Amino acid sequence: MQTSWVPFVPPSASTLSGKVDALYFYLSGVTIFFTLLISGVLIFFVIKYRRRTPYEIPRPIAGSHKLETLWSVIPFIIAMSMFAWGAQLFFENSRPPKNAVEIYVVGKQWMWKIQHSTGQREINELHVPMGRKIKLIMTTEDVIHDFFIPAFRIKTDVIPGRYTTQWFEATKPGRYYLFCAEYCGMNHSGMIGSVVVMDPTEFDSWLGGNASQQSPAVAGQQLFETLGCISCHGAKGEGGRGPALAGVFDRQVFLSNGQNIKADEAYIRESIVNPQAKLVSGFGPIMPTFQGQVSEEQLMQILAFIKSLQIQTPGAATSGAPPATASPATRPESGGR
Amino acid sequence: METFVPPVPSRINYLNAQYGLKSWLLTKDHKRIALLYLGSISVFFLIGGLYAMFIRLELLTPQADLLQSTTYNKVFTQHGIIMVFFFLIPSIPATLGNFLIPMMIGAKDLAFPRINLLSWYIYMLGGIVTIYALLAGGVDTGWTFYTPFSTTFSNSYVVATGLGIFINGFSSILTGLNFIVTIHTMRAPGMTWFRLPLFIWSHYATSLIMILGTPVIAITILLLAFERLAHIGIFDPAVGGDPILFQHLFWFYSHPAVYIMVLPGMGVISELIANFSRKNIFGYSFVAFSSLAIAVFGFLVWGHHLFVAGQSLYAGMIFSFLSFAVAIPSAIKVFNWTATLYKASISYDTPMLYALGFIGLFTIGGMTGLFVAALATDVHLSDTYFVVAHFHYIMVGGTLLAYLGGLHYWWPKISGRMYPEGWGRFAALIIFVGFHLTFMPQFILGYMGMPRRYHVYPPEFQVLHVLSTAGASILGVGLLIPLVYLIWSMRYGKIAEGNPWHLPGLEWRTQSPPPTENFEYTPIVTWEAYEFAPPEEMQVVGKFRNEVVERS
Amino acid sequence: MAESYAVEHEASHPGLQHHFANMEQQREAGTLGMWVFLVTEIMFFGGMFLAYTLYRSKYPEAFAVASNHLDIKLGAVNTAVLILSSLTMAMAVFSTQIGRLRAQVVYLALTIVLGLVFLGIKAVEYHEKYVDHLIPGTLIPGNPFNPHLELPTGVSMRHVEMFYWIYFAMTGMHAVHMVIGIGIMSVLLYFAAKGRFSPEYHSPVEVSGLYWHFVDIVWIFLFPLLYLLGRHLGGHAG
Amino acid sequence: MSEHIVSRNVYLIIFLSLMVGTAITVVAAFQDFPGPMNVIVAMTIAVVKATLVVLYFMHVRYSSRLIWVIVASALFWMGILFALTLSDYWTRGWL
Repeated sequence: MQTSWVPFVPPSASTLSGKVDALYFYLSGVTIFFTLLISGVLIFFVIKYRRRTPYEIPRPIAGSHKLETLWSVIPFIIAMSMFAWGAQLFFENSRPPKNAVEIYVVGKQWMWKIQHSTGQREINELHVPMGRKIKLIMTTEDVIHDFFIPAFRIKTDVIPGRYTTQWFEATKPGRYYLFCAEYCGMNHSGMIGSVVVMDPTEFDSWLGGNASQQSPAVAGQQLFETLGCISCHGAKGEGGRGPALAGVFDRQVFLSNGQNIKADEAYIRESIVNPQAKLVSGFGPIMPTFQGQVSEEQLMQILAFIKSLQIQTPGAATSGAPPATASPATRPESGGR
Repeated sequence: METFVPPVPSRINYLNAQYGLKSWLLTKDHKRIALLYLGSISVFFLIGGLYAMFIRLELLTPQADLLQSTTYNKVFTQHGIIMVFFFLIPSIPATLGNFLIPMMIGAKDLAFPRINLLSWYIYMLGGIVTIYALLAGGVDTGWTFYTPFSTTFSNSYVVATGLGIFINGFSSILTGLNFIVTIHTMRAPGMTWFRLPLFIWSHYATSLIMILGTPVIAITILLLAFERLAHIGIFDPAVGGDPILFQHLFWFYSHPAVYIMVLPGMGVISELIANFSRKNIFGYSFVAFSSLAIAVFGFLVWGHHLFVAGQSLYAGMIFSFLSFAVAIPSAIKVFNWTATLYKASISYDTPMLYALGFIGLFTIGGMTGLFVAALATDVHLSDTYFVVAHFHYIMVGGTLLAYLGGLHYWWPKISGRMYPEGWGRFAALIIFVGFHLTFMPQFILGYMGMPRRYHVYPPEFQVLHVLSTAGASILGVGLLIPLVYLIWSMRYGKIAEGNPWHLPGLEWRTQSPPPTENFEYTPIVTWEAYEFAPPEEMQVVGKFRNEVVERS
Repeated sequence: MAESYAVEHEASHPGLQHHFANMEQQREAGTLGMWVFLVTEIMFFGGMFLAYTLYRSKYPEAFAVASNHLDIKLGAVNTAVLILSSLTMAMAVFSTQIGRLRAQVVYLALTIVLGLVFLGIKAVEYHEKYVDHLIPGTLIPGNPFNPHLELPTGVSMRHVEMFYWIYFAMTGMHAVHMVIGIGIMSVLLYFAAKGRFSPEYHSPVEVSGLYWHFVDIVWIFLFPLLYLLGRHLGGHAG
Repeated sequence: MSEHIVSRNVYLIIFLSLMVGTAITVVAAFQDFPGPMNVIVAMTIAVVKATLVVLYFMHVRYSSRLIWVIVASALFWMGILFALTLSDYWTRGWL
């Protein structure tokens, strides 16, 4: 495994890691400064004002509002600088960029199952190209796990029954640790793997080397047919008794309760397992729930298929008006109320 | 200095007023109940310490050689459960608090002596149920009991352990309730709120957390147990439940619980700093109100345990902001303690060494809390050894050191005997060194990415783990020394006078050990907190007896 | 009050405990203690109310269907019974305060009877749920959750089950409090019959009354939340 | 602190108000109000009823300020539990 040239710091291999390190060094500096300051003053006082005669009574000092204000306000300002820095970095990194390559991750006691959008599958290993933005869409079949890559300074819990995401852009080729960081039972400490950062060209040939596998979107299309989704949503997601799905992903949806919501991964997942929760305006509550009837991997395949439908309707994203095939329920983001 | 003759203490005190097992098991005297607690939490501390020893030994090597994974998971879980629920939470309040709150405010007892005894029995019952669960097969969910692992996937004694914690919660609630009512209604004449020792203020704040937080963990554990028993889901996503709701409810109590542990410690430190430097606390009201501020703010920050747990981005930001805000009252305390030492008369007695150690360790523990309150660094640090090191600095470096310091300070009052001073200082030093060596390497491990609750780890982490284990051995030895000499001193220690340190607090103005009703007469307080006077003015027969005579 | 400078122990009243200076201080401590205890009770129920709020907002249809299957008549009658018992409790305290000790005994007995009536009606309701297979999970072995409800499309039986789980958790916990309350009342009744309480010493009656009223208040919230919300969507009801 | 004895008539009036409140809330439950109004109506009535019980049956109206503070703080902490937990759930969808 790679190590860092700075002592006590893990290898730094993503666009984020250097920024987190900078904040870490700032926090460490402040901590060391105050610890030394207080210990120093403490030791100085303890020596200087040691008891000299058994019953001496020093003159009482009541306190000082000036000092109290000073040592409330200064720490507060320092604390706020830390908060702002940390929050800004977190906020920036919590929103995956639109053009990121998507990789599906399913955790399970005690392994990581990973599938690339081309269909390539891996277990406990994640191959990624250097210099490309990668978005992980993650869930688990059983308990809560946590996908932690120290070299990238990222970590997010993987939660049953919903999707969590995180993204990164690797900057240095090499092999790095992948840990499960949320205690998940017996073999928790065995649920480790590695992330292999490769040169983009090398990665593409690695990805092409096993191209025989079915891509998630194609598998999702088959499920879409066998589960009978096509009878209401149409074979190409053009809609019918159910709302149109083509082009719906990542756009605002107008709900029957008068609200708008963005059709992200979480919304699409919820609409499959709990369809009545957020009904699209203009459609009745006629869809059955699929909770417990499709596995997490199948859900991800259906999701991949629905997302792929967006690409098949070119013009929808740029025209600003709803595509002809889309139902009145989908509106461009600017049209939301 | 003029000499004075200390009055001959009455030979009847709370220890020898009655004899026999029954006189202890049915006692309603808060001082005896405090001793019952002292004995039982020490047993639990030893059990928890034993588990810690196994953890550190296993982590000496990167492979699993001493313990297999299932055993290791049980060991760290049980270390956490025993230490948190059965040692740290009751440690200072139920022993020192129980013993001293009535004495410090000039009362004969707590407001509800029977409830006080009941709370000890409930504590024991909870402890026995938990011990049963541990002996029957143990529990492997981590002390946090995260669902759905704890409800559906774990094959261990989750329900029995949960029941133990549930029962134990009531003991905590009753203690808090008793303290609040006592501090409100039982203060001696003249003992106004701003004459109260800071120990009382911090226990008042602690009690608030106990009564407001504990019921929530009780109902949460109950729901969890039912979910596990009857396969119905509040928290299980398989039936539409939400595991994050469990985490919210759990941390609504368990984060403030950290303040249940450390606030009484801060109260002890305020006493030690003031009394061993013979100075009133600098900025008394700021220190007093910062305790209340910590109790209130402590309830607003639990979400910082959920930054990477799938909590909404915006909630994360709110919780991060509030977590930084709670740092301020703690900082105020540290600065005021330090300022108290200015132009003081500082002695180097054992309790003071613990107090000085506390300030240093608490500073590091508190400041490293900022790393995990800041969102971006918390993403990297949460669930790593950094967190482990951080909360051990607060709980061991904070609470345990304060507890030991307080125990030494009030030992003459509790036992009527002095502890051996030389050994005391020696042990304090060993503990301080051992503690740093144990937990400092864990900060580094954490930033390097070592996740917690791993017993098998990549080999490059080994050097730091070996250092940590070495430190733990020193710490372990350091903790055994006081155990030995305190027991020894109960029989062979120098007899303590009523006020061996020559201090103004009410608890020192009666004989050592105190009589059953604490004071011969109800004291009338005419002095401020930490108002130092020549020794003869702070005697057992001080001015208050005369005043009583005058008034009756 | 503590500031009253009462130094000598008043030996006047047999109800005074040794560590209190006087009856006033003892009464104050008792009342305060009960209020602090009620705060813990509020937080205890608070956790369940939170779970209810969350899941109701998540699965409104399922909750409406499930809620409409509860017996609103029994629920309303029980609400009335409990409010009436609160009145008799208040009157018991009142009678003690003004020294009408016979009335005090009668009111306490009435309170107990009304409490029992409440529990009886609750038992009838629970039994109906048992017969209809509406008891969630495997709480009752051999009688799994398997109701014959007509569910609107898309409403998962699992979410209906969750409503019933919350229903049983909340009403069950409330019933446990009722049982404890009746126990306390019985002890009070015993001592009241022996003439222990008087206008000078009525604090136990008063403090127990606080507890009783609190249990009443919990029900005042449970009734609309569990039985009523969703009634206006009556069409879905099975 | 001398205690206040609430008169019997007050108790009766409160009792009758509580019964009327119960009746109204049952009737209101069957009306289809727009939006979330049903919840708001039901909860308002429940809060009013609970307030009456607290103020009169539990004598808080005549109690010391300390009791008021205790009641208020219980509600405040319930508010914290609800507000901060729900702040998570309500903002999950935003990004």
